[in-house]
Amino acid sequence: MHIPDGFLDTKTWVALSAVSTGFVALSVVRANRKIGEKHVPLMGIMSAFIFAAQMLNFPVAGGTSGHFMGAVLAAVLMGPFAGTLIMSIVLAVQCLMFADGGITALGANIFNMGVVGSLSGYLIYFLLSSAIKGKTGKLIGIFIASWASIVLAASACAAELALSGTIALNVALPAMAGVHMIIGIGEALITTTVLTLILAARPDLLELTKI
Amino acid sequence: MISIKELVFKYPDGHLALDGINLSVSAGESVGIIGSNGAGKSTLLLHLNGTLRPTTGTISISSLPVDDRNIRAIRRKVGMVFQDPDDQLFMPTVSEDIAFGLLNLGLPENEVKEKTDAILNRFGMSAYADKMPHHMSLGEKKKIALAGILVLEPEIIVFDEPTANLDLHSRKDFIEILKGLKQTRIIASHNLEMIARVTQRVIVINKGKIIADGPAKDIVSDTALLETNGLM
Amino acid sequence: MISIKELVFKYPDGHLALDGINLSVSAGESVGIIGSNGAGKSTLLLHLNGTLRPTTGTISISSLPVDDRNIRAIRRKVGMVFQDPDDQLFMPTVSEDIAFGLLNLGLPENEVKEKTDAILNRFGMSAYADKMPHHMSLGEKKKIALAGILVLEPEIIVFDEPTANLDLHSRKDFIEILKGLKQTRIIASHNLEMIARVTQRVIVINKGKIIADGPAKDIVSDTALLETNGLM
Amino acid sequence: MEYHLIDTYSKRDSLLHRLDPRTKIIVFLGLIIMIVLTPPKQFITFGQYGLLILGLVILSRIQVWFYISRALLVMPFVLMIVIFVPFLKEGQTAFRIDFWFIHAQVTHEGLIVCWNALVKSVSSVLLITLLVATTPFNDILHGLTHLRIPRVLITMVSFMYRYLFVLLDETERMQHARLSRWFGGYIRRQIKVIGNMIGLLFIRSYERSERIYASMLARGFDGSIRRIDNLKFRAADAVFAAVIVALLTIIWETYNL
Repeated sequence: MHIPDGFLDTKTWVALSAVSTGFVALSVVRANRKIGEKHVPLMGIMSAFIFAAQMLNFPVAGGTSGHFMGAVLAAVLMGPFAGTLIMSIVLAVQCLMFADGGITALGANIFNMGVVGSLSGYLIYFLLSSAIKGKTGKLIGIFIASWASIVLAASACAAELALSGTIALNVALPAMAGVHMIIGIGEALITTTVLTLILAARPDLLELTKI
Repeated sequence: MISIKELVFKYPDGHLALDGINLSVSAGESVGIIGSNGAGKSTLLLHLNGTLRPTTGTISISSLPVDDRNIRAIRRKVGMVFQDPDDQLFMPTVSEDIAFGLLNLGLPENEVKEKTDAILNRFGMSAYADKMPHHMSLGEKKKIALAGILVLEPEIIVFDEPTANLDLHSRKDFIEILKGLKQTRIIASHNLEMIARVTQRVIVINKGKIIADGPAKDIVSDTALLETNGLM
Repeated sequence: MISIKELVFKYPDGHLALDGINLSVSAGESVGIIGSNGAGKSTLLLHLNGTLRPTTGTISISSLPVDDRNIRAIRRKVGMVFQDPDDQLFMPTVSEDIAFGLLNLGLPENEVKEKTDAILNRFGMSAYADKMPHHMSLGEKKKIALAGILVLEPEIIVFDEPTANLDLHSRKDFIEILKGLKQTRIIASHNLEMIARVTQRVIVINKGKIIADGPAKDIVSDTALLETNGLM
Repeated sequence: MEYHLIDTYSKRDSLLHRLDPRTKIIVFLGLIIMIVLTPPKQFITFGQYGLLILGLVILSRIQVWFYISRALLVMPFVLMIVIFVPFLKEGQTAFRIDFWFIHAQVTHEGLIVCWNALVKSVSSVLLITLLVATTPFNDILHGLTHLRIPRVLITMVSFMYRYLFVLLDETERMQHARLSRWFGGYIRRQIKVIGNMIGLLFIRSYERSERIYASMLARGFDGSIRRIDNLKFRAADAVFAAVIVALLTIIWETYNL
């Protein structure tokens, strides 16, 4: 889902760079206001954690494999804006070190995974876990939120490629959304298992200061 | 049992970790591998169950060459106990962790449960079945990690630094367990005292090469050899 | 120098880690703290620079009580070398890591650079200045972690398992460094041999209590004492 | 894990290595943007960019195979486009494929989209690679600090970069341990196991961050991290930037013709 340079036209990447810069700036302001001394190393370690967790591939049907994205997990553990920051940094470092995603497309990639993925996922989780009480609500919430975050991020990616005239929407959207509806199940199962483990081992870690 | 011929391993960055290892181990032997940090001990161990594959050279376990075709059979024969049990115990509870390998073998659930209970009982740890490994002491975690391997009934068990970081009490305890095992054992460590107590044969490696191979008591008392290889 | 009176510490989960510790250490002493895993060694160390605070009891360093008002002065006086150097070397390069504490003291940049260069030179590690800790061996990381503390010129240095996981060569090297230090040293470990070589006085703790306190050679040779406290 | 390939090159010495990271960040970013903004049919211009990149590669004195292997990293995405677009894009037929059961037409418009994506993504990867292969990551961070990237972000990246390798090693060891008791099959359980591993990795990472925080406090950490850097604009930086700007102006002039 990491768009390289050259796949988006000028109006699209410029606009998305502006939008993402806005969200990142907003997150930075919120972080500066709420971040405690203790969060200084924590936020960096969490970015490394998401990056490392993304290295664990799981098999998807047909010999292909997917990997964990982690936007919803980061948002639920650290707060939605922290999720945006963490995903932005992971994407920026992946772009620089692994040539995963382009520089001019960085804004679009941050928008898809860091903004759409993290914020929409958090919103869904928040609504569902408030509506259904207790552990069940949290687990159902994170399952649906993680699945949706993948599908929404992939759809946003398809829409951007279509707006740029690279692939027609009627091809890109069904293809991207369809594949990611399956990959999303993997994301949802993984994220739910992670939350179950944390609830059992260190439930206090769900009560960290949220940004 | 284990037969390694001219094993050379180069990491992708060009670092030559193993430089022509030849080694055979017979069934039931207990072999210590000693060498300083970075000598190539862990790299060698990871070849024994096919986690790493030779750059050149061959390895076979009970006459089966270690390759993609045999990998499942190899992993059944060779159990690995890693240095840090936190790397090995990733299931939420002790009993789930021990069941992990058994379920992967496709055993039916009642049999899995029986075997899990039996091994916990043998280690005197039945009370730990539903505990989370995360909250246990290092010595307890080490035992559970070993139990998760033993329950699979491997023919060979490979240990990487089995007593590192253990306090003396847990170390004694674990050494007794190591001595009581009947399987072929390969034990890598830089703790000479432990190696002397649990193995009959010792191999010294340095810079990816086997420098010496002989009876444990001869090697451990050969101060000149140990000193030149950074072991004293 | 260090004076601890009736120190009791309970973790938030209710676990009683320290149960009435009384201890005084004079300037220039080198004191070993031995005890099995979970005896309370690390908990005690974390009280010495105010990272943890007593549930009841008092601690003072050079007559300064350890409290929020004095915390900066306390941390200047007490340097801590943690067990895992990866937890301590958090800056991207060696020289930036050593500079971290100096810059926090408010020293001007040229002085920071001078001191950083001098300490690296003293450890024979000038070539490492721009290296990433990730590319270094455990022994090298341990030395850099110590350099980052020594450069702050503390009066007391606290070590948690300074030689854990080191191979014999690096261990020897580090023991020589430990012996050469002039500062008051508190060294927690369950490695009796190392403790016997680098300290004059040894304290045995078990279940949060001081069981024995005496000259190193007496304690280390008292097999009955060591055995009842899980150290042999 | 052997993820530090890039660092092996950043400590070498060449004209490009010696430049101030700020110069390189601005010049390379500018170049990438120029290339991305160039209309796809300016074939000569792309050829000129190619020569410029080649020149920079020669200046950097890094092996060519390294570049080629890096450029291949974008291939999966490029391939996805190459497979679909030429056939699906409507427009003038360029040629037809009639092979066995495949009967498809490839359009000029489709080929242009492919070319555009391919040439730009590959050029961009080459330039990004050149930047990170000639600049230690830490210097890039110092450069970005001076270029007004918020400190929170720089600190996060700095910690991330330091501990990424530590966590990747942890992940790899867990992966080895998992595979040594893995005998195949059972996708659903495998996903659950990965979930548990990630959960454990999170708890371990959190606990590590607590230990790091304690060690920071022990050395007088008060909430802000102070750093010194040795960044200096030199004459070489000015000359380098001027030459690149001049070359770009020439390229720009020729394409306006």
